[in-house]
Amino acid sequence: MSGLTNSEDLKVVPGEFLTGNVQPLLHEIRHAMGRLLDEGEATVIDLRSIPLAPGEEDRLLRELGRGEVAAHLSALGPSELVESRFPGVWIVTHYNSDSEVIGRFIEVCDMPGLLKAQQDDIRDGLAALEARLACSTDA
Amino acid sequence: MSASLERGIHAFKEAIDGPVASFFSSCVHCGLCAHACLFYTETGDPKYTPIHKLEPLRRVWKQEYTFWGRYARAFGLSKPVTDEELGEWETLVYDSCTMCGRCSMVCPVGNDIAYMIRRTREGMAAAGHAPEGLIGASRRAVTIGSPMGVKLPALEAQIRHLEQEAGLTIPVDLEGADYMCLLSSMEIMNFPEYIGAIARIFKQANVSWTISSEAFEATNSGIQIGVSEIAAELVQRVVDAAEKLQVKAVISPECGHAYMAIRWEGPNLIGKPFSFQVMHIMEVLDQLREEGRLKTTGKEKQRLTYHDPCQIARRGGVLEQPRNLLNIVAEDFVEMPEAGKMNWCCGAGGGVSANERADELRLRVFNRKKSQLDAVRAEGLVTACSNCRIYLEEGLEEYHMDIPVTGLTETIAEHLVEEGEGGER
Amino acid sequence: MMTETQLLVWLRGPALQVAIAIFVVGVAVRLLEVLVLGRKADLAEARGSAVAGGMRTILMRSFPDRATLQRAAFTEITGYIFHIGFFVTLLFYAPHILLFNSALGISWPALPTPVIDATAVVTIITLVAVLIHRLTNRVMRFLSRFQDYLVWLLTILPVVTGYIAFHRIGVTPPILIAIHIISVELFLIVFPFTKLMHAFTLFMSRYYNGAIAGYRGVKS
Amino acid sequence: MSKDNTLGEILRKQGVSRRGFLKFCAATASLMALPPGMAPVIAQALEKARRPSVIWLSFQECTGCTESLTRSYSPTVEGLIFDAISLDYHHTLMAASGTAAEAAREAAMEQSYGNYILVVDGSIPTRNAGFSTIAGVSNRDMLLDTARGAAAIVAVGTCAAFGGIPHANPNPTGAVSVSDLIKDKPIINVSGCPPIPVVITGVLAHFLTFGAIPDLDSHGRPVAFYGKSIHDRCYRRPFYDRGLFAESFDDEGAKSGWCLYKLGCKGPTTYNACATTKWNEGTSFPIESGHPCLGCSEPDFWDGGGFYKAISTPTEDIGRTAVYAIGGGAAAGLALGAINRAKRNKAEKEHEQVTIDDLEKGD
Repeated sequence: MSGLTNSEDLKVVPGEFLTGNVQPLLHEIRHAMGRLLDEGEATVIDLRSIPLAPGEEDRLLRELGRGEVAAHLSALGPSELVESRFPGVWIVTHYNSDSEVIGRFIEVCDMPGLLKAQQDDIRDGLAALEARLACSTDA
Repeated sequence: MSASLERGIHAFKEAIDGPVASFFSSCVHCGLCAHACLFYTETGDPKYTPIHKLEPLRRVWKQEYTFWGRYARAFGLSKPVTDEELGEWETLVYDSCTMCGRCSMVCPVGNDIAYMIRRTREGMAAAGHAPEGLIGASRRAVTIGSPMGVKLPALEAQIRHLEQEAGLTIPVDLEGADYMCLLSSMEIMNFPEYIGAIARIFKQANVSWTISSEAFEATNSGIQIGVSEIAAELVQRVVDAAEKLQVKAVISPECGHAYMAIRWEGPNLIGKPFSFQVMHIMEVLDQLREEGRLKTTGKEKQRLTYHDPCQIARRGGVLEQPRNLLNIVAEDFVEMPEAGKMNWCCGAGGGVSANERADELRLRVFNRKKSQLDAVRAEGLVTACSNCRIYLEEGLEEYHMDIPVTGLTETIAEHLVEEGEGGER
Repeated sequence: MMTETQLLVWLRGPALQVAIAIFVVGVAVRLLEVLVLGRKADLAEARGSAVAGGMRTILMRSFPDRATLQRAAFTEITGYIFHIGFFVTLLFYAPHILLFNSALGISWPALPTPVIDATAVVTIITLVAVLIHRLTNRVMRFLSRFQDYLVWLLTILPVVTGYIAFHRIGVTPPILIAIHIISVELFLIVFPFTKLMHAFTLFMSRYYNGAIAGYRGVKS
Repeated sequence: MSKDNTLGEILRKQGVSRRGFLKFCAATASLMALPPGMAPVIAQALEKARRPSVIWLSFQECTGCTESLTRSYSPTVEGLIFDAISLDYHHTLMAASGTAAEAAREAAMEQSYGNYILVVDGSIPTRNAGFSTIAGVSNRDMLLDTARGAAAIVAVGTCAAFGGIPHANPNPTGAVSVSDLIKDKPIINVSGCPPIPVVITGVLAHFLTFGAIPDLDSHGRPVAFYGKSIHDRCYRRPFYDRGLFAESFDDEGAKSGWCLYKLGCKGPTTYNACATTKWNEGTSFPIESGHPCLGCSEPDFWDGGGFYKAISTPTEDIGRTAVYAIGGGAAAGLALGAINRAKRNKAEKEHEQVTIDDLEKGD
């Protein structure tokens, strides 16, 4: 063996017979948007359960692109909730504290549930505010 | 000693050799042989499927010559061949089979079924299941010298008649002649013109020939009934006569199975090669034609077609000669469909015509030959076997078709240039 | 209980060895039982060459004459389709070539799998048609015995089970592959005891046929 | 944290917001390969979930499973799960050792007798108890003893599930799997060598969430993860279907990412979630990195006929068998042929002349 070939040409370059998961997924999103408009029904696609070939996930995300809203959530590690360039199609990515992806979903809905403040949190927030107001007189 | 099942089974065991074993190992029951057999195509009765006619021989092969078959027999799992079955199969192996060999030509795995029928008959005859007609013919052939009971005086009468009227010389017992001609009883009795024809042709071509008074009979009932000893005895007579007269070659006349008996089976029957050649009359005539020693004039005008006798053409190999000869004497010679090596049988060969029981079936299946003739709208039919000839005539009569049937040699003779006429030398 | 992996290992190992042994011994015995019987030399004066005639018939008997083709078109055509289909599926499917390569050491290029898949489908359909023909056609029904139907079944099973195994219909795939291998081994074991022997003896039969005719100058 | 309050309360005490909890449920749903829509159902169930005690027994194992688990890529979620469950006994992870460790185990067993989860990795030697013992107690006895009070047993790794390497031919220690010894307890086999970390936590999460064992296939493996074969979910399947195969590890086919069937891939006969869940944070899985699947989640995969021999190739030397058979067949054939020939020749010798008088049956 004449020395190690550099890792570049060992990288597996998928042949042109790509498995073509991107196209069907875009169609699935298209139908989900149709359902959202007609029946108001939200859809969530878990990208983890689809056998994506190497590089296909990136191609899908490039296809979806970025829209007007990009929300950042930090609870138990960061999460990104980004609206794609197709309104109503949200890319929700959860990371753990080492910012490794622990889940990536495509949510077709008016707004992902996680963005909404939750009743319990509001109650806790209210309690915290009341405590703050109660303890200092110089409002 | 009389015929018996044991002797039949014994003959079957003798009859099985490499080819028979290979054929039985190869049959896949595809039924194609039926579509080549006129006894099936004209009756539609599946029992006439050629390979089915070999069932008794097959069972003996399986039980005697295969490990699995012997094993099954030891455990009583196999059905030995019974006398009733041989009785049942008699009409299949004799009445509905002329050993024409068409099935052997189409079998996709290459089984030579006619080869096996010939060997099955050895067992059937030994078991006493040969048809009456054939037993009688064989007895007459051995005792009198001809299956039709023709004796020498009858032949001598015909010869005298021909010599006086046509001024021909028919040399009998001429030692040292080149050719010894055989005649079939059918020709002596029904078509004596054949003898006149060869006399005139040989005279013109100055061929030295003779007929032996001790062995003039060409037919051989032995190979039709399927008893090789009888066939060998009849062949031995011809060999003795030919050697006695020291001829160079024996000419087999216009008779199908006679050619098969003397040319192909003869040496194997008596167990040693002949010291002389054997030629069919058409091979001789064609040779003369090639050597330019056959001078003819004029041509038959009517639309002629040719029937290939199975034992001469498909099983015998004499195929081109009749065409060459017909083309010099016929203007409008046309081939029937499937002519040549795949021609259909007249239905009378292989001993069927000698077996009265089969007459009704034989005439029924003649319809196959009728459709060939209809297809070509022949006005005249030429053939090279007197047995075919007489039963073609009978068939045509049965189906109300008036097409004259003539022998090829006779047709050639009619167009010979007459002595002194100064035809183109 | 034998697990699926052990079952597959056993089927591809000892069981296949037994099947191949029975197949090879059986075929060898049957061929030699025929060849050793032999044939007496022909004492008549030859007109043509028996050997040339024999060789010629081995090849030419594969091509039916026009009249037979017309009279029995169905048998001829279906016969060709399922034989060719069976051999193409067996010999040109990539995994099968691996099998032959590891057993015999020789290898050859494969056909694309969709081609094999389509061929298998055509073969199965044709074989079903052949069975219907064998049940309905006067001559074939008359000739057919138990063995003809058994051999039909043993011939179609490997193709059907192979097709199902490839398309993973129904039961878990290892079982499908196991069933496929079992059907092939059954085919091999029963082969020497049935008319499947024609695959080998047809060459001898055609040779004898052609030799007998060639000796007499007839192209049979 | 006492064992009796629910997971919901624990999280709340740790200051995890409801939104954080919902994110946790969504991740767990994905973990358990459940449809995303199940997140609300999981949230409801998780809130009320009791904190089961877990005892982890390691027998004849290589600690690969534990490595795989602790490296699992969602420590926050793991951390929570491990906070949610009280892992009372684990050789590698627990601080205590020796008698103190055993004491902790006995205490855990008594305290939540009947509803703790027993997690086992490694196979159990049966030929001689001395092969593998913990604190003088043979693995076999410890397993039987601990299993009595367990609510369910999770056999982690092919060793615990089917016997794994120790069980491979010739199996010197007489190693057996958990389900060979325990017949009366629900056993979840999380096979794989090692199993995908997510699958381990997924099974624990499932038990935590629904308090029951997931539906299992014929080998006792959770259908959620082992229902489909690698081949069915492999992204290279289209190449298999087209018949495009890599012939060697560095030929054009391999470089273009074609199917590895010819290099011995056991994908078609192996059930696992590698092709979708993938390994190392979803980066890749054996086939994606160019190596054929070994079938590590199947019983006896070590003796599965060679890692680099395709499924369609024989596992014995067929060529040699054929050669011997040809020899044997030829000998037998010649012998039988000779017998046939002798019989035929004898028949010819004993031939009785058939004359024209022998053509009719004697009457």
